[in-house]
Amino acid sequence: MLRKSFLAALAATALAVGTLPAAAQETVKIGIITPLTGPFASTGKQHETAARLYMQQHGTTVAGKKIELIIRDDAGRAENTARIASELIQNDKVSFIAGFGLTPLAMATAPIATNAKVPMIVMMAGTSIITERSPYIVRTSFTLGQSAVIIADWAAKNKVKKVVTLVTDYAPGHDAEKSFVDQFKSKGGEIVESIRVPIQNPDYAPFLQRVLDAKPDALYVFVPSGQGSILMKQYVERGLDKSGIRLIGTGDITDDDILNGFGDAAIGVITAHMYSTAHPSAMNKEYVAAFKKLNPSLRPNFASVGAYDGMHLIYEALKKTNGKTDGDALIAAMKGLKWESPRGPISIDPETRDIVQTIYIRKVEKKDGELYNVEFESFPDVKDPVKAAKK
Amino acid sequence: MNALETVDLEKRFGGIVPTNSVSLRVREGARHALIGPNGAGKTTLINLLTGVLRPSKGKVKLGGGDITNLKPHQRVARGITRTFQINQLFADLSPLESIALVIGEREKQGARFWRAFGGDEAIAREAASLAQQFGLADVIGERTSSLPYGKQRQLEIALAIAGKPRVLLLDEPAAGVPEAERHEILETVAALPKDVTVLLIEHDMDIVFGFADRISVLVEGKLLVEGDPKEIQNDPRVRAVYLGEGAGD
Amino acid sequence: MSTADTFRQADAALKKKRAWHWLEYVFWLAVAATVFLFPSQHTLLTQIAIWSLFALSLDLLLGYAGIVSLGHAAYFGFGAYVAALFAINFTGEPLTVLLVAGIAAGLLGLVTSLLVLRGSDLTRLMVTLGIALVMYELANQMSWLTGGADGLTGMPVNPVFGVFPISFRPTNSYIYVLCVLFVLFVVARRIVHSPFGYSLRAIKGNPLRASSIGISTNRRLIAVYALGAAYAGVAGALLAQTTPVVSLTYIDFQRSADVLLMLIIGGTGYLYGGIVGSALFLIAQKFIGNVTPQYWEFWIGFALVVIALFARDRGVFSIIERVANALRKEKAKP
Amino acid sequence: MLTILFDGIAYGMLLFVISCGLAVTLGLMNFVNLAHGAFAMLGGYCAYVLVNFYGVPFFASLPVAFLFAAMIGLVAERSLYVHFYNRSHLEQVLFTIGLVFMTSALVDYFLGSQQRFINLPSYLQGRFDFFGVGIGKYRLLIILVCALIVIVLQLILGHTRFGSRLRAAVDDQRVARGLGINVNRVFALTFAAGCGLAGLGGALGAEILSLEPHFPLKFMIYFLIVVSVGGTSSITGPFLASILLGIGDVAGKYYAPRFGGFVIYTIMIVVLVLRPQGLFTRGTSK
Repeated sequence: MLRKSFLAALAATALAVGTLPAAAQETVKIGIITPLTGPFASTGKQHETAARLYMQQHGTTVAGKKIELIIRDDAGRAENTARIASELIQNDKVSFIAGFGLTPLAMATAPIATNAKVPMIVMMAGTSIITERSPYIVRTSFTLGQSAVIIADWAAKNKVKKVVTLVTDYAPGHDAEKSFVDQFKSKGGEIVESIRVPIQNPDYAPFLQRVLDAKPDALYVFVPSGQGSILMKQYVERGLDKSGIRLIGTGDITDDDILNGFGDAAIGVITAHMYSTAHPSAMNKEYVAAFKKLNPSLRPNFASVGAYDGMHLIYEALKKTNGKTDGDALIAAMKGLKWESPRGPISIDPETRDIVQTIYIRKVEKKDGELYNVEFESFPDVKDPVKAAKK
Repeated sequence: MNALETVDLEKRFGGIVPTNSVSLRVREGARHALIGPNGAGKTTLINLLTGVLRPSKGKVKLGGGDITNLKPHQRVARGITRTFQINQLFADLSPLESIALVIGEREKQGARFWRAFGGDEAIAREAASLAQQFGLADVIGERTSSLPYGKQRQLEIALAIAGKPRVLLLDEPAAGVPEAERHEILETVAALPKDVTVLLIEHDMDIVFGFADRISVLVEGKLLVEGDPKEIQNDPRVRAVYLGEGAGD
Repeated sequence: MSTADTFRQADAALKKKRAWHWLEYVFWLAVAATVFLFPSQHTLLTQIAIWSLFALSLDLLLGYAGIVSLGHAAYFGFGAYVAALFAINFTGEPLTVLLVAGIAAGLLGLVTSLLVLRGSDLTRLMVTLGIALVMYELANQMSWLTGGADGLTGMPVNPVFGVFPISFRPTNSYIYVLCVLFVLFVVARRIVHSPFGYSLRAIKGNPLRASSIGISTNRRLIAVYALGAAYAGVAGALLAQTTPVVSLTYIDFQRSADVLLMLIIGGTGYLYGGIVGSALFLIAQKFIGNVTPQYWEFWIGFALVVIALFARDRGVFSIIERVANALRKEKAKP
Repeated sequence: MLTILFDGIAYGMLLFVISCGLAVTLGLMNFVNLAHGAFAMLGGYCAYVLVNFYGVPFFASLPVAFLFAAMIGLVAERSLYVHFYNRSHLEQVLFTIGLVFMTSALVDYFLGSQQRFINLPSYLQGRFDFFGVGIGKYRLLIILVCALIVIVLQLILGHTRFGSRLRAAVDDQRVARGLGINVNRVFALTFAAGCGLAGLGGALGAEILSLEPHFPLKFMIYFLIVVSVGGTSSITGPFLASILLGIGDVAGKYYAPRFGGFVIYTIMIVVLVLRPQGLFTRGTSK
């Protein structure tokens, strides 16, 4: 058995040496590493569809260079993400690595990007500190702080005095909690209690019971996008919807991808986020239609625009450096870029390489049989508050 | 002085009492046999002597020392060991390895993790001669599980002897051995070193009277009588309770 | 045959058992050759080498002492966290870090062995599972120390002996991990062929007889359990050094299950099972994974059922087992 | 406070219905069936498909879920499990983990990886106040249905010929065979019934325990804890253990959210270490 693989390897090496890429036109490779299996598989599917959609619409050559997309599954496990990233850089010679469905996955890959000087586009993970982990990181998704601060302002302005916060006990959750609490208190609001729920948690009922007993005006919630449905189910089952406690939170809990599974009880939930499938712009309508054509079973959510705009960022950067794939030049080209995204006008903050975008307050409403987050208030050019506060 | 002694030894499992205040005395170098019908409590007694079972009451003494509270492996170190009626061997190891292992443990080299097993020439030499002595020389390297039953019985005894015990409990050494090969086992038993005290647990009368110089009869957990072969053979109580029924076979 | 002949024969048989078989030399030469033959696969090969060491640590327990475990990742993860925290707070010198991680995991093994070694196989499966779950919860709750669900990053890894840099260098990392694997393999091989190693096989073969020839079975099993835990801790430290994050996945049920499956695929009780099993498992996972990422689980499940059904004895990979038996028979013959 | 107790009992009852099959499989056949959760999942998805796609009323889907899971259990037992009865626990673990991986991947392929909910009829949703204690209607249903199942189980075990034969086989297979009891048939029927109960539990639990492809692995630990704490020699052991576990889990999360997980695992280890033999079998080690 060992002898056979020995011979096969020899043949492969000879072949590879024989066909050195002599093609005139150089190829620029983009490696997307995202969870296509495991508990966060829905994020991966959104990334893949959005990236393929962008290339379908904008062609596969930019500034004279042929673009090749390589999509790999890391099953949401950090050691896989790190291994695949170094393999893509080492073997496939990718010029960009992108994706990163969870904070630990981005944190694990940051040192690899720094060492290899390869731009790293974060299309999902929302913890503020990620962009500080490597000068080669640029984020096109969102930060928890952006949504949390806006919903805190809105709550303070709309007669919400006492709030209980309930977040999942991991980095994005801590960010969402801290930004909301600081902002809400600065506007005179009172935080009755801050509950943290373990990430490995099959049942929210006992925690919601605790909220019911605390009797706040509103319950502020952050849970990973996949968990929104079971939380909503048990929110209703606990009778919190009839108890006059309003449910507010970041857009993660009413994720467009699974909103329809919530049932009518979700109507009226107020959240703040940077993208809704029902965003009224013409560009978004066209985007949603094209997305549905490519993958009818999926409804584009905020993860999809993270990937779509990430691809746009890569194309624009290549245009500015007319095809040169030097890491530092690309990052410099990306800083300060402004463009119209399906979610609305967005730009890359030159100092923090993080995304600056409009955050919308939206309410869950039923439109021709389906539930949507209908936007009714917008706050343009919102920067990441956590980093802004540090300055 | 007695090589092995029990003082009012008792074992109670709820209502039943398989060992009922047994005071057994086995002299140095004796060829002592313990006989009794099935269910008389022989096996329980052996387990009490080897420490597998803890007694409800009474003491076990080895060479005068009290070993009642010692664990099985500690008692082996003090010099008491046993063979098993049903073979309890190391299937994957070869006879050579099994014997060398026992000698290694005896010489307190069992826990060494760096030296090579069998590297110590003295041990290898002793193991080889023991194998020779128990007629296992021709199968010395075979896996124990592949040995014929007779050879396995020989190995059973060889392992016990390899520990250089002061007291050896022989549990029906010829059990299951076909008629043709029985004489080999009996020769081995007879050839056991003189300085080893042997307590033979057996119900086959030919073997008992051919071997033992003292006999104790155990009935329903109690020692009925103890004496030399002649006394036992003619004792009416033994004849009635035990020999009487089995006189024919 | 005279006693002298028997002794010569016996001595030769014992020596032959210990000696390195030519097939083993070929095996390790082939392993060394992979450094040059598959330059593009070094990150995957590094992972295979680390899983091999981890599976080897379980083989010491399962293959040689018959101790079943469904939570061996507890020591792997503990070793990784200790390595990371030690490197961050004291020194990134890789070999010291490995040593500290090994000792820490070994101590944890020593302590938990008292819980594990009571009761039958079934109880041991459940207790080891329980221990791994408690360690997982500990790592998750103490996020101030272990980084919790986000993982622990920023572990410094100095060049080996100050000259041979390994961080972010897949080739050097692979050579480093291979050397550690080889050294620990040779040590394990020596221990397995020592009186202590044989007493383990005796205990596994027949615990009743083992105690009745003077072996204190509990002390020996505790010792090998601690040794296995230490080896697993070193494997965990190696993964921490070659991957920029130590996360909860180092200690979750998936890892304990995978290492058990790898070992059983490779076959237990001849030390090479762990290496062969992890290579087959990870290479299959990579290629099947690229073809149908979602349904990799189905094929590994199917492979397990087939192996469990058809590999008659001890569910080992029957082809490998037959090779191993041939290997053993050839040595055992005088 | 009483609500927590109420929720705990409902959760415990649900765990019991699912894991009592595992307790019998372990006790009767000394078989480590880690794939027990897969039968619960299959029952759950069967009810989900029936109610959400074919509009079958919720209550009608429960017996079908039971039969569906029981049928699959029977087929699996006769074709695959039967080869493993006298194999080592390790091989049984290997085989059943393989089954879990296969079923998870199949369900993921056909029914997607998101979490699924069964559309409950409106009168089962929401809660009402009962002397100030918030009672969830659905949880009340669970308690009633599970209580019914427990009673029926006791009756079958206690007062029917099949029950006595089953208990005899559990006590000692060899003696049972000696008495002319067709132990294999008792095995097959009991295994199937165990899987059916798990399927029913899976369908009932879709509301509380998340119904998704990784269900078997995620909840396997809970089922094993119930069996290890409750023992396999009778029905009352697992029943008390699951109630204890249910309340312990819910209360643990309510009062000490940060240490919920610890409570259960430590109970398991402590019980296993103190009574490794006693719990699994009545004193005699099988």
